Amino acid sequence: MSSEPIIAIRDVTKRFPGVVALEHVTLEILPGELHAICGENGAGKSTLMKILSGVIADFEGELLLSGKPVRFRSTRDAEAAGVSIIHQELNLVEQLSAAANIFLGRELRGWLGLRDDRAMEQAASSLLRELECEVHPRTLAGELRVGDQQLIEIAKALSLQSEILIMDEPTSALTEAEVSRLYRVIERLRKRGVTILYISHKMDEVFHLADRITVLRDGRTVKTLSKTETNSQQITHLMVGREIEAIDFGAERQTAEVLLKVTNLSLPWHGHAREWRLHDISFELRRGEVLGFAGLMGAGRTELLECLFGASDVPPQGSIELRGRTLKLRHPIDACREGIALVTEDRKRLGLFTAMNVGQNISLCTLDRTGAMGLINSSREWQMASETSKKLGVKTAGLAAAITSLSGGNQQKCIIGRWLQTEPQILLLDDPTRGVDVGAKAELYRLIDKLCRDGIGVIMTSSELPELLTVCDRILVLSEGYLTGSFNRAEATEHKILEAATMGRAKVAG
Amino acid sequence: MSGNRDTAKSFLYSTELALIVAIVVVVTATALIDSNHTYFNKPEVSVRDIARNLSLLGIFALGAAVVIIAGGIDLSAGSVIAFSGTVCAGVLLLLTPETGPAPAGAVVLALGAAVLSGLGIGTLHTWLITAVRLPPFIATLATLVGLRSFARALCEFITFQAQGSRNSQIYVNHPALAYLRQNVWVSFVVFAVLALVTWLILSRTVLGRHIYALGGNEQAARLSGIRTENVKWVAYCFSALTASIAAIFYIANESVANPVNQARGHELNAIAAAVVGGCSLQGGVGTVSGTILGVLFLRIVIDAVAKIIKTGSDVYEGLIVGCVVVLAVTLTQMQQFLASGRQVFAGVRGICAIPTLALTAGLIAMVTFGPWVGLGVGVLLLLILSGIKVGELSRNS
Amino acid sequence: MSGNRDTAKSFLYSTELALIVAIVVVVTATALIDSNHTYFNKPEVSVRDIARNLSLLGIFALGAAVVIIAGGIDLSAGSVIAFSGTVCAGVLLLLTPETGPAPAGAVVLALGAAVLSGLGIGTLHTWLITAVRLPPFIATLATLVGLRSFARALCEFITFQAQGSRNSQIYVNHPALAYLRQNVWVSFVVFAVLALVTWLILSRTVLGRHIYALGGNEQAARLSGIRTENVKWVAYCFSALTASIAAIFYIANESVANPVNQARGHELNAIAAAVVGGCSLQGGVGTVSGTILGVLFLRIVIDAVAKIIKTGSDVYEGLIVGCVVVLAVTLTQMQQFLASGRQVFAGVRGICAIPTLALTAGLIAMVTFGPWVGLGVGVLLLLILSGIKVGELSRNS
Amino acid sequence: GKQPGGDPGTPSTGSSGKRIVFLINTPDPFWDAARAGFFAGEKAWKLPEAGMSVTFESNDGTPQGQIDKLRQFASQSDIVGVAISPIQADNAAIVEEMKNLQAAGVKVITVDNDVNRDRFRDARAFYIGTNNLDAGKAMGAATKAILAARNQEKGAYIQFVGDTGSDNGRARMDGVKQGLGTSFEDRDRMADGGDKGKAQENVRNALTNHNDIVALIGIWAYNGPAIATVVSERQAREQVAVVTFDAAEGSIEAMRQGNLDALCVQDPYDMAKQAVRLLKAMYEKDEAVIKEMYPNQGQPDGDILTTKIRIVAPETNSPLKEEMFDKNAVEFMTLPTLRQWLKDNNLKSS
Ligand SMILES: Nc1ncnc2c1ncn2[C@@H]1O[C@H](COP(=O)(O)OP(=O)(O)OP(=O)(O)O)[C@@H](O)[C@H]1O
Ligand SMILES: Nc1ncnc2c1ncn2[C@@H]1O[C@H](COP(=O)(O)OP(=O)(O)OP(=O)(O)O)[C@@H](O)[C@H]1O
Ligand SMILES: [Mg+2]
Ligand SMILES: [Mg+2]
Repeated sequence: MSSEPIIAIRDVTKRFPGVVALEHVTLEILPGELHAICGENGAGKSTLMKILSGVIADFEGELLLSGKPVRFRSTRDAEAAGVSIIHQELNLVEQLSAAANIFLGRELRGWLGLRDDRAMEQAASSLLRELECEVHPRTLAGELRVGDQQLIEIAKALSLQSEILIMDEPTSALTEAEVSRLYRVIERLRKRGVTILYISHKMDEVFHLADRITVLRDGRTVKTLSKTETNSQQITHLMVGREIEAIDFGAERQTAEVLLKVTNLSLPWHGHAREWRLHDISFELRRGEVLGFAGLMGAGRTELLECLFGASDVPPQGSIELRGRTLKLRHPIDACREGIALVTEDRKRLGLFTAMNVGQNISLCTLDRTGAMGLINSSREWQMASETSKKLGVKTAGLAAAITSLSGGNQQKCIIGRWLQTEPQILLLDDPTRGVDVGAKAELYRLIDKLCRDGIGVIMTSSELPELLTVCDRILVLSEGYLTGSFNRAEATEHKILEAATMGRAKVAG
Repeated sequence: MSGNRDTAKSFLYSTELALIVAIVVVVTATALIDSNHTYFNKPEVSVRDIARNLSLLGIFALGAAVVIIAGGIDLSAGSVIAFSGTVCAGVLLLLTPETGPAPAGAVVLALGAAVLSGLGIGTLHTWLITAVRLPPFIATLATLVGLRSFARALCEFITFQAQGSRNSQIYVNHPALAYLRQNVWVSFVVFAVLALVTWLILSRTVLGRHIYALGGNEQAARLSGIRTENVKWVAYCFSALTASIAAIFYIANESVANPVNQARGHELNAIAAAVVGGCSLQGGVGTVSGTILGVLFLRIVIDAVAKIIKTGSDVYEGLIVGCVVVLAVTLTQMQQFLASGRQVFAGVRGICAIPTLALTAGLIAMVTFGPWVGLGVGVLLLLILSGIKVGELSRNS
Repeated sequence: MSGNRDTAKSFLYSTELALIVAIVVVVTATALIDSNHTYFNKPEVSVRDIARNLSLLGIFALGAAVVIIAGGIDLSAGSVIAFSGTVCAGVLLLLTPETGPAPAGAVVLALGAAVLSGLGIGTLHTWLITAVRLPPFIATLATLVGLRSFARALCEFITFQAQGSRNSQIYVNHPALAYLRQNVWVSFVVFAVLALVTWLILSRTVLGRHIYALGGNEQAARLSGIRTENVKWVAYCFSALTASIAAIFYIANESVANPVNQARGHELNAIAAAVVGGCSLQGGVGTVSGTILGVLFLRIVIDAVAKIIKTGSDVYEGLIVGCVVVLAVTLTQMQQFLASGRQVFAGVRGICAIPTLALTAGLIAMVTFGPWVGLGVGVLLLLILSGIKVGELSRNS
Repeated sequence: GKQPGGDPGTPSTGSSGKRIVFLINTPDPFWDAARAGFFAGEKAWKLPEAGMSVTFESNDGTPQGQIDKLRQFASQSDIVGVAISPIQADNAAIVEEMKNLQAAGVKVITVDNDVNRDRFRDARAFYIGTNNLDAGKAMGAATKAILAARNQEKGAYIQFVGDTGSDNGRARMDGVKQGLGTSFEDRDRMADGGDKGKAQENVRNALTNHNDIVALIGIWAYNGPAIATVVSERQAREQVAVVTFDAAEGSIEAMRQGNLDALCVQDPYDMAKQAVRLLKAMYEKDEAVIKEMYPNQGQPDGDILTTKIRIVAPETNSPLKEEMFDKNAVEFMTLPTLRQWLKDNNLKSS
């Protein structure tokens, strides 16, 4: 590693009102390497990348690109200098086509400087082919599945042909199949000599891809190590600052009587080729059991949980029985009354109330328990909320703090706390650890384990198989809305599950 | 935000404080500049006049605020006032005997009819928004246009039934309404009570919290087991209800139900007041206290204009209200603004904005105080703003 | 959606088709019902009248549409018209010699001034929205209130300078403007050209793509390196510009610049037309063709009302426009509505909505066609809707 | 010419001394003329010497506007006299505020529009203006003569007005109806709410919808130009007679071009001028002047000063003749005379 760094970050500091996101960060990226950045939620990874890619223009410290000091005023400058980024959050215009999104801001011009849509569509389709993604460049981004949307983002970054590519948690919304595709793309890029900065909370990815790993904690660079001289334990230790002992979940956990019985659940999908979002699904959930749902992106896991929660906008067919009683769930409130709770997939969009403070976010579902006749007893509300946040160990400046000031993991804890306050019998977790760092993950696992021991049933989905394998007693596999497999802890392996997940409707039907 | 537990610190930066300061400033300024010093010489009169207008606007500004907090918008208030007013006066007219005023029962019926019409309109809005899925802006825009003309048709119909001739307004001379007109305290008490109730609901009840939740994030609210559609129902009914209560005082005050132009455009004053009072059109943010102060501020300013500019003040009223709204909203966002070191005149846009602003200010000064003052103001502002721009440029490089 | 890729299929479900059908229906209905069958007997007159109003509203409806597609809203059009009109007439007045009409140069200057004022206002809006960070609704609400009063003050100032007496309006009888008034084709051509240009920009240029992107997802647009603030600048300037062009035709048509109530409230017609034409207030969605059809539809309906209800039609105009807007927007969303098996009268809310709707319809029928018809309509509707409700209940359980 | 005594109507931040205020009902060129007359009155009756000044208040065309204005006046100690043109004769609230003003020692008179004389006569001391009903009758007679000259003995006519409910509008329209007699049908009274574009639309619709129209009658000032514009646009000049109230700039122009058959003009300039004189006299308790203006004060309708109305005909080939109208109520003149008079008083309209 003697060649001079292509990127050099010299004690960069970034302050946001209230928080110091980065503090004297110094970091060097060598040309052609894949450099992974690790850190807890809120460590400052995305902020650093935003500075590198010109999204954040005002910061202290200096930035050198292959020796020359640069200061990006906008993303345009960064792109001109050959830096492109895939942001952590999806940034697509749903009303525009895939091609339009890929070339947004860099539209190809043709005759008289008019827009040349055809050229863009051709270029887009070739890019998508490179990503092994069979989306027609004219389909509107809004009609795509989350996974494909993520791939559009990647294609967009690739279309720049820039020699520095930043990927901020590109796989957080992808499942194994798509991830492995992404790996192949990355391989090709590296052959092309592209320098890649890669952020992920998934250790296996980091160690599969990275040459060197830099760990950030609380906005400071802790250490930069080359993959060969370290292991995931050490990295996580550096990230969290303490040991995370891998305890064996579910050991001697007793599953009791049947809590929930779902038979022939089907969810029609109006005006779509695949006329069922979910088709003929039957399963049971016992007390003290963690039931996992695996599947590729768009397999229908979210829809399933929504059905169980009465939140699907079309009423499902089939029967849902709770303790032998058939439920009629028309609205989430019905499910709440029956003691069912759902922690939604998309925290920002479906969970948080950004205008409310931490306490109010936690207490929202249990307000009527604080006082009588629809009145709120503030002190009681606050007391309940503080108990919950203590129990879950939410790291916050106080209940009156803005929810947006918390890191992803802690926000997630608040939402889980919101539902635990309703003392549910069944807890539905839709991808609860998306974008949550290892430390917080471990705590969530422990929490789930504890809840089961207290005798509630948990159904969870996840885009990470290892997670399901560690946490779940049983794993059911969905594929294109069909139930294609069921394994208990003993027999479940990644291979079997992936096989079932990719089986698809054809094989089931035939 | 959501009304409860304002700590001392958060109050320091709150819209409320900014408004209180602004109000005090305006009042003292008026008291001093006004050559008659009416505020000193005839305090009771001034207070009464302001109180009257305050309550009249305030009553339905509360409704506007609730809808805005719930993440919606209600453009129809003005027309609802015209409509409910016509209903009220119409019922009264139909129940008035040949000789003498209508019996007490008739008055009660009339008021009841007005209130009911309000609730009906609220329900209609909710239906259009939740069942037909119209955007609130469109639904209430449609009623804004529709209800007024409906009220006119109704007015002609009723007067034809009662008096045999189609009239475009209905006079109300019933002693009860005259009493409302002559006793400002009634409308003020009604306003105070409504405000108190609204404050209670918003900051002390589950329903109130649900309103904030709905405004803050509708999907999340639904997934938290909130019957969002019913909450909307409450919000829009409340808004229309307050408007129809205001309608009663409107017709009492003008002693006529005049669907053609009664309260025309007043919905915008209400919305402006709510926004000045810190309600965010994104929803989920806003307080009753802020709204009340917003209304008070608006009325105080209008009163000040009338007191200071003695002649043709109404020509300038709109202009000044417009500027004030901008300034107020800007003021309440000042400290965020300063915190983020944003440029005021960024790029070419900024360069074009400078002469525009200077020209505007200059013209305003010119038409108000004559050509030379105008020229002076314009040039001065041009220099100042250019100075700022230069400063920003140098600061940047 | 975004203007490109209109395949035959997507057209089948498009707003455009729905509107074309609706327009044809209304026109034929009018032609038949209208007792003097004006559409048959005096086609050229009818066409000219409709063309005149179509272009007048259409010109600034295009501006409204662009702003809406860009994810904003412009409430100020009506006041911009009043203001630019006053500027235009004012300049002309100041340049008119004692004897005889003003020279051609003066006219050019006047028109130029009007257009410039429009661009200035657009810049002002952009500055308020991007630099001061006001929500577009508030920024343009402030100018809606402010500009009209500004225009009045300006009018009095100018007339005083020119004529020595303060007048509330400026009378324009310059042959050039008279020519505009007498030759509808001019305004129509201007409208057509503007529409063509707008269409080109929106659906064939990069700028247009950026406007849709801005409206669809502002953050994504910014992160894609689009200078969103400049795109906003274009949008708001275009809106104000179209309004000031419309202003020229307004004063030409009315042969007077009348800041007090010229084009008052017309901004809402423009917005309504755009929305009826398929522009979504969420932004990112809308087409020029749709907007044009929306305007045409609105004007056709108003014309139909006047032709069918011969006497006192102006009373009902608003009512019918309101209903039409609701129906049109509903119609264009029909197939989504049918796709999702949603209930029309869900829950208690629905039960309350039914009598409200019946009552409303009944009252409307009553004031239009007399008590008995009204009663009939009301009862009938009540029964039908209750039937629907029963159906839904049974379908559910 | 700008009159000395400063630029009238600029927002003066309060002048020392006493003020006489004129409050109109709704902004209109008609009142621009009145404003000129009002300030002419200030000069003519030497108010500055008496330590007095006049101010001219506009109003947004709503009762609420007038009520608020009157309240403002009541709260301002320097106002000694108010001349108001009530927007609604039967509006009890406006009357109340007028009475409050009187109670506070402020002199109140009505101009052009009066309160309902049967119920609220005591709300003002005097009235200056034209009798709109009589004006309407004269107008009707004139129209009848014009139609006769076009040898049309019967048919339907349409009247155009801002607000069919306004009192001056109603009075004028009823007057016209009486003046035209029963052989002509009052087909429709179309309101435009003060929107001049709408006013034109109304005329267009009238011409398309009714084929048997013989006369179009403008009731409010701006209706005249609106009618003339559309009639010439539709080449309907042979079909209909066009007459209108007031002499808006547009109406004068239209008559000059032969698109208008008759104007019925009031004299707001003189009304306002007289109002200043009267209020000054009342404030100074100058009984002589009051006596001169209201000779038979105390007798029924002794508190009413009716200024003459003028019937204006085009200079050439008009069937209207001076002897058609009674001398002491109507002043007959031709267009050039009127324009000369306007020029002399630096007016654009009347
Ligand atoms: N726009 C902003 N305004 C205020 N604070 C911010 C903003 N963006 C980030 N922060 C704060 O800066 C810190 C770093 O945020 P950042 O997003 O970089 O963390 P991260 O490492 O990306 O976390 P995650 O792994 O969850 O993405 C956090 O405390 C966050 O709350
Ligand atoms: N709003 C929507 N509009 C159209 N299709 C949708 C929508 N939401 C989900 N789908 C489709 O429904 C199917 C199931 O989607 P869903 O998000 O439930 O998959 P999933 O298994 O939950 O994947 P993940 O939870 O990882 O996103 C997918 O084909 C998806 O494209
Ligand atoms: Mg991040
Ligand atoms: Mg999902």
